[in-house]
Amino acid sequence: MSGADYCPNSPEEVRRMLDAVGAADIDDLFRPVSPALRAKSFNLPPGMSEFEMLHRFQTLAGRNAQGLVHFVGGGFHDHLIPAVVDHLASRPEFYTAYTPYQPECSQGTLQALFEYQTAICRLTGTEVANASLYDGGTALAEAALMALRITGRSRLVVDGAVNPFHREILATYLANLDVELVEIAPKAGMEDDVRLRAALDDATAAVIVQNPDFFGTLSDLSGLAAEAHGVGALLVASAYPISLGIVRSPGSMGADIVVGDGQSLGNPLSFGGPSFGFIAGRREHIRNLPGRIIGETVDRNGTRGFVLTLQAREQHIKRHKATSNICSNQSLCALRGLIFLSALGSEGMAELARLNRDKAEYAKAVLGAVPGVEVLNSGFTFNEFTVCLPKTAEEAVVALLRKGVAAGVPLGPYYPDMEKCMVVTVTEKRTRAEIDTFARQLEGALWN
Amino acid sequence: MSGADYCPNSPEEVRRMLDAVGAADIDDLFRPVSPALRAKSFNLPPGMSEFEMLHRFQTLAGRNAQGLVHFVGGGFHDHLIPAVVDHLASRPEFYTAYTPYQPECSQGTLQALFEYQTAICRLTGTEVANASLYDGGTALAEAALMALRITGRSRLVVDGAVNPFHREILATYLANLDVELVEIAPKAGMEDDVRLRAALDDATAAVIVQNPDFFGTLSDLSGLAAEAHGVGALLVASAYPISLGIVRSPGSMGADIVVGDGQSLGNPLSFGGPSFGFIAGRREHIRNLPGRIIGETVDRNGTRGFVLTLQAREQHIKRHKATSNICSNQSLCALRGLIFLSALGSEGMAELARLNRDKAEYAKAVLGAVPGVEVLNSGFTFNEFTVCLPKTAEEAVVALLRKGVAAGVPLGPYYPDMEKCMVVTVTEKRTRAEIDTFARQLEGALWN
Amino acid sequence: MELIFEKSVTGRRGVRLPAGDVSPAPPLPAALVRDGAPDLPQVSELDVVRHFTTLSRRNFSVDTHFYPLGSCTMKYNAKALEEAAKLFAPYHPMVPLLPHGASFSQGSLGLVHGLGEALAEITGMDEVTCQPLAGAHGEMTGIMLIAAYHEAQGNRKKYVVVPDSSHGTNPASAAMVGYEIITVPTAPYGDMDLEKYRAVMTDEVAAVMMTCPNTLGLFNPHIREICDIAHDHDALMYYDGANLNAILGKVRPGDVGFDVIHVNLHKTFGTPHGGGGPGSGPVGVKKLLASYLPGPRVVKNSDGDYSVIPHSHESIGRTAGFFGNFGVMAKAFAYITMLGQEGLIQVSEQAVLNANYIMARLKDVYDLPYDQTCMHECVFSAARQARNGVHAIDIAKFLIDRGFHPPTVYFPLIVKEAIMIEPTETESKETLDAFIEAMRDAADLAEKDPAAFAELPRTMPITRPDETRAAREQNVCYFGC
Amino acid sequence: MELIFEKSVTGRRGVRLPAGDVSPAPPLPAALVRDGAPDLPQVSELDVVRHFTTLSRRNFSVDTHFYPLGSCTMKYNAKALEEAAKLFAPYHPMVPLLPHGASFSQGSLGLVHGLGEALAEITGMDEVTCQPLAGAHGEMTGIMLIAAYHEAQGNRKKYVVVPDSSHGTNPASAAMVGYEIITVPTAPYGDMDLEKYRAVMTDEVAAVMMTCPNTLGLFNPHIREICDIAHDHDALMYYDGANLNAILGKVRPGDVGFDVIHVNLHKTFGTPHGGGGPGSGPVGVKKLLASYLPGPRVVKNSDGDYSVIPHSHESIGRTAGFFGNFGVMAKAFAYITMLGQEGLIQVSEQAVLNANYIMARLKDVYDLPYDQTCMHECVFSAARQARNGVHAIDIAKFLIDRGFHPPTVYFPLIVKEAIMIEPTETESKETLDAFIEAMRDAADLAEKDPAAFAELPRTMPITRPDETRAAREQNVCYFGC
Repeated sequence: MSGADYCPNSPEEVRRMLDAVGAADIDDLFRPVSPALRAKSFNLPPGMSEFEMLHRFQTLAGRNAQGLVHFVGGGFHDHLIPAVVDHLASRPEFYTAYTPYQPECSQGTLQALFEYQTAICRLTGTEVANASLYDGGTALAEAALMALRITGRSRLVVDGAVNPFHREILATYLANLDVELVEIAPKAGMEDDVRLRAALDDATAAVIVQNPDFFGTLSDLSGLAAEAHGVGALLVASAYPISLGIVRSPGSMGADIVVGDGQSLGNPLSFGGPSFGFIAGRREHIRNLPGRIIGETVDRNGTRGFVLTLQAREQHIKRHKATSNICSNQSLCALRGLIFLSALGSEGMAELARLNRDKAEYAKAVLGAVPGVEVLNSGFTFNEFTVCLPKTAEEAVVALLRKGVAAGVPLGPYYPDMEKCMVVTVTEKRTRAEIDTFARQLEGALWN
Repeated sequence: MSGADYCPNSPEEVRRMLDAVGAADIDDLFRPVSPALRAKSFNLPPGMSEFEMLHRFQTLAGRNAQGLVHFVGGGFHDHLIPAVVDHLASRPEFYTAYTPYQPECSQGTLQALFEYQTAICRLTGTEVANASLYDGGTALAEAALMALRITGRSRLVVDGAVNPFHREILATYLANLDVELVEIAPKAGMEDDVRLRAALDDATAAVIVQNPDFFGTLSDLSGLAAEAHGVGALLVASAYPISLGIVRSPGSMGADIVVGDGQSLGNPLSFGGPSFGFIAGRREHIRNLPGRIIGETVDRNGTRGFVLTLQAREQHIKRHKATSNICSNQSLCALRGLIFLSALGSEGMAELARLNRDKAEYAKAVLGAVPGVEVLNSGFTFNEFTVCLPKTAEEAVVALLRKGVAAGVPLGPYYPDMEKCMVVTVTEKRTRAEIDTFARQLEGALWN
Repeated sequence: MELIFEKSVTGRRGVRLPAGDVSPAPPLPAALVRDGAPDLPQVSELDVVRHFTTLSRRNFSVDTHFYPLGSCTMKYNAKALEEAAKLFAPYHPMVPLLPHGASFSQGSLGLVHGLGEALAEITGMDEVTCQPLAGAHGEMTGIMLIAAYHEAQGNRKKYVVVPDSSHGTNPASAAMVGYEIITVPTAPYGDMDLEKYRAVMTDEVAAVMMTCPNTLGLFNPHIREICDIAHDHDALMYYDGANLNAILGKVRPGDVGFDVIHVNLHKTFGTPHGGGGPGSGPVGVKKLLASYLPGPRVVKNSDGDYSVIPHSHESIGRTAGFFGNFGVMAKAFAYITMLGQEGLIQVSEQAVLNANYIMARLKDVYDLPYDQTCMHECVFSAARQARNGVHAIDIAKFLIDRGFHPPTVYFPLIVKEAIMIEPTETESKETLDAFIEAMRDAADLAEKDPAAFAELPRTMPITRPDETRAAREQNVCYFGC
Repeated sequence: MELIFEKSVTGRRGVRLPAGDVSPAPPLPAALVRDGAPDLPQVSELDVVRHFTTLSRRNFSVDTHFYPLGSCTMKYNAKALEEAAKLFAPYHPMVPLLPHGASFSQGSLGLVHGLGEALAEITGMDEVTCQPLAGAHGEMTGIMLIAAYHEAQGNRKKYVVVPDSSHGTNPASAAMVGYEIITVPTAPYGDMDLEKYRAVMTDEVAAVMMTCPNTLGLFNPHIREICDIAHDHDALMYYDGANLNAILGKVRPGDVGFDVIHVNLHKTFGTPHGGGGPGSGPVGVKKLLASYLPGPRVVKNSDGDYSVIPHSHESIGRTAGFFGNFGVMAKAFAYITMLGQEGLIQVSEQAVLNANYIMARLKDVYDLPYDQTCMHECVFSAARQARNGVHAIDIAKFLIDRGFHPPTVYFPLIVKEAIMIEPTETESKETLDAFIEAMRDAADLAEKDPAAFAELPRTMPITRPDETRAAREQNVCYFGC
């Protein structure tokens, strides 16, 4: 038999509906489409049942390498996900719901997103957050645009130690706009804001940094924030939410806009998406926040309720004058983030962050003890750090991949002078035994 | 840190609750338990997080052979399960609900079980069904007890072609009761009720058969039913629900009580459970049905509602005079059965049954063509049949297991004179390629 | 709400099946073939999804509501347990029963064995079978074991003794095995009357079935004496494990003299109730009963591998198809694995604290027939409210409108207008306080406006149904059956 | 209902983490360390479960309610899609970007490539990128491609032309890329005014963005001419894929002259909306734009394996982190795989039939500004009802109480009191009939008792909220932020 089509009406019902419409047959309904406009081709395979489809998908998934041990980040991280996250986010009342434009029948989504905004503000040390953006990279780009709007300036300084993919997205977003984007070459592995401070001037809308940076180094951003504010510029900081269990929040260091990718908060790797981007900042800038924002209010009986608010900033009202073109965001992923943060709670998040750092420090010591391997970071790190090898990182990574270990992200493609270095990520999922094996295999790859 | 305990109260709250109780500490509450009665040992490992537990369970599950191709039945069958079954039965409002003793807040479960009863009646050709029993074997035993109650007699005739596990359960249930259990040796593979008819007498409460029988053979039970009714005995028939998509229902053949295992209706193999037993029969016997029964009624506003009815038969009211001791049944599994039957619908069930039979007939032909292999069944079969080999079935099964094929259930352990034979099951999940491979491997095992 | 059958439209199709890859078989003969497709709902997949999703929303459940349900231990069912059980979904139970098949099922067999070992340690028993599929099934199995023992010993036994506070399954299960029942009343101090117990105990008693703490939530201080008396008469002691949550890590039935126990995995070990099942009722026994356990049995070999052995010739035989409700067992084993020694002790301690807290906070407004420190549950009486015409069932319906599943009412039978409350350890003080407030409001309303209860509940899909009509009409199958 | 933050109790713990297996690291210096744990909810796992389960029940959703939501294609989201996507949950997107890493990700890369190929065939385009994460993101990407093209050609372009009936994202996306917007009004016959269109078209126009059928559900018979005119000015034609469900297998935008298209996988291809996202907005282009597509690109080698190549030097760069919202893409590919050629044709046919059926059954009671055969949606006006003071929004709220999500109201902007209805193909005649009945009842009530609407809805957790207050107070974060 043919595939599924999820069209419920029986031939008899179709007949009765055609009669009601006054059409002879279905083709009759497509009369407005003249033959000349009809599809020239529609060459797709025949359909199949869900069982056959799933069998095919299992085969497809099976063509990926199974059980790789991940020491790679690059913006996505292999973290634990409590069972409650999947169970609750799988409620069809959440995942098959529409955008909550009709507040009365959408209080579930609306309240959850209000709670999400609150959780993001508290985690990042900010006052207002939106209800999510697409991902960490696009959130960084939106933050840059937001800073341009707020300051009315057109120059942006971006730290070269920001995730290269995110810098690329930023450049793409800005390419057609009248903006000067100044990228400052990083001092890899060092906490050093001198270069960035030096690049600031009173035409600068914002300085854009990442903490921990792409090499894993943590910085105190307060000095940079003060300096930026001194010239009327904003500090935009991209943060890794898991680190915020123990690391001082960007907001408390003076960042004006905080963004990041929420994948680590309860969203699976899923080959790169969906995750969510968060953006948060100062109350005074709320009207310049892109995307949806949920606000608290009351109904006519005085009952607390939540609504999409400040919609006049949005594209469906403001059209080409909107703060952003964003319409669909990543609600369900943000919900997963909220459930994750609620399930772990204050102490859980602190403990999770400590576990990450403990394991990374262990790995740093063990890998650093491999002959010829040098840990680049002079400053403090969270769960990522950079090692430099006696040969190209590419060679080492290829050798270890064949042994089932994704050893790290080689820096050569992004920083041409660093082809012997790679960034290693160590999350709470990595066991001491895995780290030890990794070190042994790295030694083997380097010296055999 | 230690494991999960799911005890929410903080130390501070525990303190306040102890104060309210007037206890100095928790130990105070266990004062009624004198030291002499305290546990002598409680030697369990320390706890762990869900992540560590799941990792351990994955390792454990990994110790089972992966990807065996199943041609074995034995009462459980490897059938497809539509995704909707898992999704809907995973609604916590179903699976974390209690027994629906409070009808107002249990209409979901109650209506679903009423629908389940209806579906079972229609599938089996009966008038009343209960809301489930434990499994197919215990349902058969309960049917026997029910027949004893209805007829007031104490002799049971059971066909030796009934699933041997079910016959064993029956014998266990009857062991301490004053009942004569007569087991009739089967004519394996033949449709032949002469032996059973001959065993009937006017002391017989019931004759108990299975259709298709353990060897796979389908029988027209009408003659046997008429003969049983002629001497005032009942016909108890165990049925395989998937077969009922095309096979004439036991009820329409004259069976008075129809039972079976519902695993094949949307319940995973899960190493043997949970599944559910169904029991259904004539309206006149409703008060002798064991277990819970859902009835339709109205509330005081005339709104239709559903309730547990005829509870006076049950143990929580009638105590030792109850029709059965059953309390918990297999509600959630029965719900899965109902969702399965609803998702497939009339045509889907007919098509599913045809698919099973088509594949089994193909396998019969292909296996029958292997030199030395003989198909035992002279009668019609559904999706199981018996093949006899030139060597013991045990040898063949062992050889094929090592190749990843669970070839069939050897009959030697259950029928000592049939050690060269085995029952082969072919469900809709088996592909033509798998069947061909099986035949090739069987030939190899027999002749190399 | 419409039945799924009422949503059926001729010709509508739901889930599609794979295409066939073999030729159609020749048809069955008329005598064997069904007269047309079975008359099931003809609905779309979306119809199915909407119907059952909507139905589910007409239920209370642990995930949505507090169930202070006496003797039923409706604790939180951790989501990780569901994940644990799913890992074993694809494994066929016949595999280890095939020749040399055990080596293909070492994981599943290891789980069966590991759970049995853990339960033996928890209950103080020597051997465990996980085959029984629910508590009552376990009870029946346990009594069968006792019967087999007595028969092997040549003992002539006729009776099983139960206290009048016992669960109905106790006498019903004993009756299933052919025993007559002797019921012992409860003494004013809340435990089985010791003197009356002594009086009924003869050499014809096969077993005494008890739960301890009993259904009043009271721990019987004479429990060892009761066991000794039974043993003096060659009667065996049966422990109904329904209340085991009260004593985890504190008391082991095996230590105090019990010979057999069944355990409700779906109560004490955190597996969900499923709207009435599946449960799982493993049975633990002392050595003297081990050889009677049903088969197949899973044993651990000296090399650490697991084998399946058929039951011994002395065994009662088989009580269920395979190895028990394995999926439920997997969840319980996951639960025990996560909680570990300390976690399980926490369970009983917090369960008992929660029950005593509720008792302390309600005993001024409801009668408390047995005013003692309780274990995991407490039993009030609505006798005071009944004098105003407000019965336990009315209070139950009041609670529904307040968002609480009612406590167990009218059980145990020995308490008039009984309201039996077991909060479990997984509920927080805040939830208990909200429940206490609702219970106090009910008591208050019973004073001020007793007539108001007749209309309750108001917030549910139906209000009180006509149960008499249901029993009279016996409409148990939608039109057309 | 309380916020999860309001349920917080100091010291309460939820999910537990694994024990550490390495020694604790020395602490971070004060300047880098957080001042105490983050102020998140301190709740138990059961608190979390009850809170979010209860919250979910305060939503409408496709699985519980019909969403006749114009321009949003809220069709049934098959459960099998969820299972399909889960299969890819563990795979890290960096792996194929590592040296020689593609060979470790052949399955995922194959899916990305396969979906792209299928979408190219469905839309009549030559190449597809799945990187854009939502429809608007796809629009922006598409306009960036056009901008890159014009820049490479040395074209000086300044404007993007949109009809006044267009989705708000169209002008917003064009503005993000720095273009100014020219809006063309709709003619009385329901399509973009052809003469006015001609009038605005100059060589400074970079692109024309259209959807066809447009947001009135009308198929523009002049669409090819419109494309030709644009091309005559070196402007490229952008197709907004929001309404693609109407024409699957019937019309391919690529065939009629469009150069770029974005597709909403969460509309046309059956992936769930998630309460507002994640969506996925793949972009298809004709050959002339292929070299500008963002990277990384997945290509199929001659040996059938897949490689990842960085974007070309001409490329616009990168629009998102990795390969797109892969989980959503997996669902869409599963959907296309299940439906196949015939199933997808069924989709558009039945969607159009359902919309015309609703139009036919309601046009006597609601004004129908453009009375023609519609495609997948139809747009009524509540102007007649508004004369009694009953506005489109009032009818929307009436429908909520009847168990229907309201249609889209007040859009398109060109219809006064617009009520825009898109039933989709997955809804049955019975559901449509029930909705039609509710719509007719609303019209009836608007005649008989217009004042009654002010009180609606009554059956929801809240009635109409004070949106002005929300915008004024800007309370967007619970106390303490």
